[in-house]
Amino acid sequence: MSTENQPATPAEESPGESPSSEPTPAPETDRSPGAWGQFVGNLRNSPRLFRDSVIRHGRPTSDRAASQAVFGNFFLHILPTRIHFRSLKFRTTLGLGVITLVLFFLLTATGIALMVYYKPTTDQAYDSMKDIQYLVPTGRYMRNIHRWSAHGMVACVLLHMARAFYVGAYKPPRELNWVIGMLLFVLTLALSFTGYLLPWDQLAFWAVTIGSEIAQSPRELTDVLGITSWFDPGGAIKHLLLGSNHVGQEALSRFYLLHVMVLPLIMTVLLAVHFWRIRKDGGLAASSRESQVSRESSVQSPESGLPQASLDSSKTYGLMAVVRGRTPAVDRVMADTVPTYPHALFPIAALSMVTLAVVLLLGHHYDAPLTEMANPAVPENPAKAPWYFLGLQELVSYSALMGGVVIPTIVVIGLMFVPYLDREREDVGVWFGNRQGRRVCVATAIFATWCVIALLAFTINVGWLRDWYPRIPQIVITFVNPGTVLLAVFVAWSLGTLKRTNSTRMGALATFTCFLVAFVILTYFATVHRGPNWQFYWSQADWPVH
Amino acid sequence: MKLLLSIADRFDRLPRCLCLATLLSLLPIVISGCGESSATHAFATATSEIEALATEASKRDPEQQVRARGAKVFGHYCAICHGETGAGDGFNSFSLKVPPRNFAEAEFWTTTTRQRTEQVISDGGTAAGGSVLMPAWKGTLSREQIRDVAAYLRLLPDIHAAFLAAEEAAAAAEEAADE
Amino acid sequence: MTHGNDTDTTITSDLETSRRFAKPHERRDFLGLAAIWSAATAVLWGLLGALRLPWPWALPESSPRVKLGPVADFANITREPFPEQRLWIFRDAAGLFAMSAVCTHLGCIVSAEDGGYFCPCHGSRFNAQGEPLSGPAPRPLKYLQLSVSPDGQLVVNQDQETEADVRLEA
Amino acid sequence: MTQKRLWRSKVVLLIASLVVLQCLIEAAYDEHSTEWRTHQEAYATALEEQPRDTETPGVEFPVELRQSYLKHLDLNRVDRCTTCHVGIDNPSFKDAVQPLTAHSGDLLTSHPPDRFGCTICHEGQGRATDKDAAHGHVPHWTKPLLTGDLTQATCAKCHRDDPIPGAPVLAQGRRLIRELGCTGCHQAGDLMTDHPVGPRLDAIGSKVSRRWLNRWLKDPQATLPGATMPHYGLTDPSANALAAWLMTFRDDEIESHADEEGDYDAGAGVYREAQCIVCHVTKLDYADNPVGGNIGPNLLQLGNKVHQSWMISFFRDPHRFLPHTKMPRFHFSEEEALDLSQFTYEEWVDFDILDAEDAAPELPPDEPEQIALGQRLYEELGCAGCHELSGTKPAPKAPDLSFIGSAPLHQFSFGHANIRRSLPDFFYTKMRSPELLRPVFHLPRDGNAAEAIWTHLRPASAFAGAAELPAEPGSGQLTAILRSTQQAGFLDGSLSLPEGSEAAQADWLAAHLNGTSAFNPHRMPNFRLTRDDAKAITVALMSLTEDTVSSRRYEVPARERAVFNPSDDFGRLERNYRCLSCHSIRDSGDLLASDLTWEGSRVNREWLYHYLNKPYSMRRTITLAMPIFHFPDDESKFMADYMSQVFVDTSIGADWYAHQNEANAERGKALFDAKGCIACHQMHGSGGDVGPSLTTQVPEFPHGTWVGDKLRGGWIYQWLKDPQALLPDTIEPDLNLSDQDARDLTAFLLTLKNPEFQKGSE
Repeated sequence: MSTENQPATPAEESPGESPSSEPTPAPETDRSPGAWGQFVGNLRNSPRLFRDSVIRHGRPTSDRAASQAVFGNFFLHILPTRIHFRSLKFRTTLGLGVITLVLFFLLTATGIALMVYYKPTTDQAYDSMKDIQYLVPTGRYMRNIHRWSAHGMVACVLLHMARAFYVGAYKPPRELNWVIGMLLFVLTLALSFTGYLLPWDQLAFWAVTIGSEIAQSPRELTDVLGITSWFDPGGAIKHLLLGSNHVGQEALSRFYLLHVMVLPLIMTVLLAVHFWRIRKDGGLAASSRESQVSRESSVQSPESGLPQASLDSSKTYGLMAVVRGRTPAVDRVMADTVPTYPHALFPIAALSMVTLAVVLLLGHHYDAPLTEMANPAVPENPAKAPWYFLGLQELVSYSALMGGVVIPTIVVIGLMFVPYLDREREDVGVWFGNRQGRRVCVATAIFATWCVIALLAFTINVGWLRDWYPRIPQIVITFVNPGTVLLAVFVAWSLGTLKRTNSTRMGALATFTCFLVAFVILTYFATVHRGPNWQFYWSQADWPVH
Repeated sequence: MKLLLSIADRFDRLPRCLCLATLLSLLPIVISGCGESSATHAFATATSEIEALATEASKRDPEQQVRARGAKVFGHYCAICHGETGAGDGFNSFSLKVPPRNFAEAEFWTTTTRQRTEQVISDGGTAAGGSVLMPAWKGTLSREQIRDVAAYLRLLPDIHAAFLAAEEAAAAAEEAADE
Repeated sequence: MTHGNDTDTTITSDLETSRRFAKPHERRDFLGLAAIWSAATAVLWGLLGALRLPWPWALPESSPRVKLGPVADFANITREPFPEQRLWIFRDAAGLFAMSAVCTHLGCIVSAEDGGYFCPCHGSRFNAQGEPLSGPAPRPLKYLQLSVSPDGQLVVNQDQETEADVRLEA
Repeated sequence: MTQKRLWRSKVVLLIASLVVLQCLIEAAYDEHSTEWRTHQEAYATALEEQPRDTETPGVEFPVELRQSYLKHLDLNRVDRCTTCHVGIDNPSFKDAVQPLTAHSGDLLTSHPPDRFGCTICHEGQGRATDKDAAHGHVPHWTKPLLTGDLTQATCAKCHRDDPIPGAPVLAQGRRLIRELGCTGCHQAGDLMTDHPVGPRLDAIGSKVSRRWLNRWLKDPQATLPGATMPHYGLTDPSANALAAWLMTFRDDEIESHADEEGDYDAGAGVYREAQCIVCHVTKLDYADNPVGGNIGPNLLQLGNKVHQSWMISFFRDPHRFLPHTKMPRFHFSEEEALDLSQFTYEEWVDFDILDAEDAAPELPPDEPEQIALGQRLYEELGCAGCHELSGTKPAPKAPDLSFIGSAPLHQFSFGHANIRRSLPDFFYTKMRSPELLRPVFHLPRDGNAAEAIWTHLRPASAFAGAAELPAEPGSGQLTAILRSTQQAGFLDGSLSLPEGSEAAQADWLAAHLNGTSAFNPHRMPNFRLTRDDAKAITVALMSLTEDTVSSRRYEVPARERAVFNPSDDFGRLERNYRCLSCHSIRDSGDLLASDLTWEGSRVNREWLYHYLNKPYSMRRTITLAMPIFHFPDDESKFMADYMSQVFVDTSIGADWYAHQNEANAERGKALFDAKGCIACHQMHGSGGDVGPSLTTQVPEFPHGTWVGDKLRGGWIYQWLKDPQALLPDTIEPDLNLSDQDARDLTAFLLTLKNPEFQKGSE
């Protein structure tokens, strides 16, 4: 489009509607000839001219203009110009992805703010936390927001993952994005774990001490094999983390580096890829037929930034004459799409604002915890990790190696591989696929719940191997403990479902449901029912008072 | 949500939007209400016996502190002649040619001034035409001590009265016991 | 309200025909405006608030108001140096006053020498009253405000400059 | 459809952003209406209202966050207390309300806040800027604010002296910790005592009566008012068992004196000579107040306690039985000791108690297992911490108190005490009523309830003196447990298990065990301390911390103390006659009698020699005096010489010896009258009785006893110049005499010599 009528378009299209709508400069210049007058006129209009130079057009009124707006705007480029109804339905996404992203931005912002005052040395870290709370304007809020957003982000990532799984969004062509998602999930946990140490208070110190011991737990195995002396992955990892045998200045420096630099960088890159792939894989998971089409099309025209929803049509013509390759056609499918602006942008904005509001309210009314200054001589009891690790901590209390290293690895890798094991294309984009899927999920949920509770009850009341055979070698417990048993049972159940329903999709559903249920119950159990010395208590009221 | 929508449908007039804004601005305050309970804890307000015990000395009001300090000095230096309650009946009073001043009688205090009292204490009886038997204490006592004692002396009538009352009560109890 | 029909007709005509591509209702979208602007203000507010972060309520250093000791101790001095506070306390007939030892050129510490002051950094010279004699120093050495604290101590306020002729009678 | 969704999102966006705005506004408001601003504004207005004298120019008072920044000093702290407590250095705010109140006392002049800050003495959270957090009354702050006397605990961070001037409560606490024998069981840094505080028990069997011992072990304070021995809450069976074992320690030498008879009246004479009443409570006055000293134990009811035979041997040589006693070794002859014992035995006996004991049924003979239990009790209770008894193990180690003041709170079990979870509160409660702090028994949800109760009971059984509980409760466990606990005296015999399930019964039993304080597995006994003593000890314990001040530069070293314990003959005599039980020499000893440090400069050797042989009182109204030791002549000669040569300070009265010829006795006499010395000192039969008489008359004393005969001129001069310098808190007024006056008065006093002995002294 030519430059002189570019700014004119909004004026013509919507005299009344652009935020400020005076007569356009064009007629003005006609009226007052002479460079001087023009200069004066421009000077007078310079604010509006500047605005136009920024926004490049007023508020579009036609879908075409709207699409053009999105298309022409670099920042909105991440979204397609037109977007499918289904994607806008709240229940399709629950807005989890967006919320997570917003939280990530919040964390970055507040994190930078905190870095202004935080001093990553063992003798100053704690004091600087206190100063941030008492001496720094908005410091308290920054810290609280940072803490609550971190918790929120972990939660949202989990839910986002669950949603993506249950609507089958991991299916081709989105396998890779699912894998990236898993990586992001792990990264999120890593970030919150590294951040946990920085306040240098008792909670942090002992949680991280435990964490590093878990990292060392492969020795359980190597010791038994007697090869620790020359092959010691556990020790290596621990030393990599702590830079010494104990949590100290070295550990603090390394965690700081990881938390503020390395991990965020990786995360940003992966996030970019994540979003790019969403576009390239044809937006949100849609019904199988569409996504098949989108598959082919995206192969043919990799860089076409258009909703794949309409590419099955043969009738084509160039919209906005700048797009190569296939373009949207006028037909039923096309009809199901609406311009991204405003139909997608407003919900996104609203969602972000709601997130912001919630976090702000939390940060305003609940201070982030800060316990006594770290004291290596006095262990915290109970030393509980942040809530999302408590499930693991429960498993760890049975066997450090299995609970802390092996099982988590198996779970993560297993989930990563799901898309390559289950390639059925039916019912993509539908929650739980179909009625059978729903039934499987419910059945699995019940079964898993029963298993976990039964196992916990058993271990609490009857005990485990060592209680019966005190002299039993550790190696046995390492391989036979509630954690591993649970894992085995779940694997068995999933395979069983796979066989019974003769559908990989069902098997996958079962697996994931098991994982989810176990995670939730274990987390709850460890949070509420574990007290000092990791003893079982019905409630915190029963804890021995000190 | 329904309600909000119904409002939203007829949203064209801005005043409405303002009303809603104010209406919403109350929301956080409501929430803040629940926030407090967790923020405050009994711990912060509870004071313990030991703390009360430890601070009671410092909490005492100035008048009482003066009185306490004065009583200490009086008991140590003066009571031996002037008597524990200032009635001029200390055990040494009986061997003195000029009996020591009886501070217990209230009318005496109407006849004298505070700084005269202080003068007598610091420069001795002769300073105010009194007996030589009252020594000068300014070499022994600090100005504050002298001021405290002077202040304390003025309380003696009441203290003595209280003492007598206690005596009588005790005596009465004695008799009651005997019968 | 007219539509830009004149620009490439094919599309618009097509678009016109399709019901789904009807223009949004012809009314001024105040709700949208209110939402956008309130959101914008909220974010702006937040940013403005956060901007105060780099200026803490108190700087990590001792207060500029320093107690130099009981006033009585300064009864008979002529010039008393306070290297830690980088200043001198003087007493003349009128009373006490304080002069900063920080060179007014670029903040080096001047040293007292034969009846005047000399800054080693760029060679500024000041006379006994602290007025510049030679060198790049733009203005006389600073005279700092003196006061007496309630408990009878001499207090110098290193942030508070006073006239050269102000004296503290004490 | 889409439009509706669009509207919805717009509305949500609007609402959300308004909420955000609201939050931000609130936040901004909160940050700018902090409590310290209001305090400082109040202070500023108060300053305005104050009448300001004109010549000092008004100093502006900026409202700002104030701090004493001490990181550059190696105190490594930042205290923002002065942000609210702006008035601490402003004397005119002495009576203002907190937080504007001026700091009490003049400590701030010696400890300026901009050099030391506040938290170094008061603890609390210096960096915090709101009240509760700053005072440390929030979770996760281990050192809450110390106020009032508690603050004295922190003096010991830097001040190594003991007692620390200006910290009387701390000093009292430290003294109590030593005297109560806490260090018998606890390690306590520099508070350790060199010998146990209790008497040696080796001949206890031949010393005390069995019934008295039973009563005593059951409740010492009730048996003997003012007893130091704490209350162990022993039940009757355990007290009896312990007594049974102790009675087995006998001594034949003592037994040999059994059924000897002395002369009561002669004994009374010896009693008067020995001035027992100086150290012991020996009678009650009309108001039943004890009369006598508090150095030795209360002697009333002594006859009910000890056997006469033991007294005889004891009077001959107390140190044989009680190596650390303050009681001197008198030179009692055989029959003197016998008579004194007779007197003692008949004088201080409570016949009601005797009758009661006779009326009571005969004690059953002690069974061997009783004796065994007694020994077990003796060891478990840690009696060895305070008593020496040959052939017994040392007391079991109690928690180390050396750094108890900085121990983390969760190490302390608050048990049943419903008190604030803080260190001072714990210590105070531990001092006042330790049984409250006994651990609460939690009945485990899983496993065998009876077993659990049993394992919990076993340690406690020793202290409650359960005659050996069966090792296993056996069948019908709960019933068995109940029965044995009732035997042990934890629970009263009337109780019986309720009907119902095993679990219900277990709960019932556990509840009752928790309910009774007799059931206390702690060794810590109850010292029955007053509130103030408990407070003092609390402060002392709080002061036992690891060094929190990083630099030695703030340390105030302890004053040098010369402990007087020479190995020469005088030292031997001192240890024999225990002079330091009443007198003090340098920094050791008691101030009951005169300070001997400069005795040589004070009195004439001649007078001293005679006084040792025949002590007398210098005041009409007081009959008390030094006991008559019947020193051998060589000993009294030696002591007189030693003191007049060693206990000398040439500086005392040097001025006098230089100028004594200028002195004028007549002027002295005039001064004596003018200054009204007569008000307190006797002279020639007239005058007061506050100070010592100047013309004491002692029949058949072989030497002059007047002031001139006794005192040395230098001393008198020095004394007149500044009495308090020589004897702190003497009530002799300092008359600010000029040198000349002092000389004249001295000269006059030296003329006061007993004329009868003038020739003798020349």
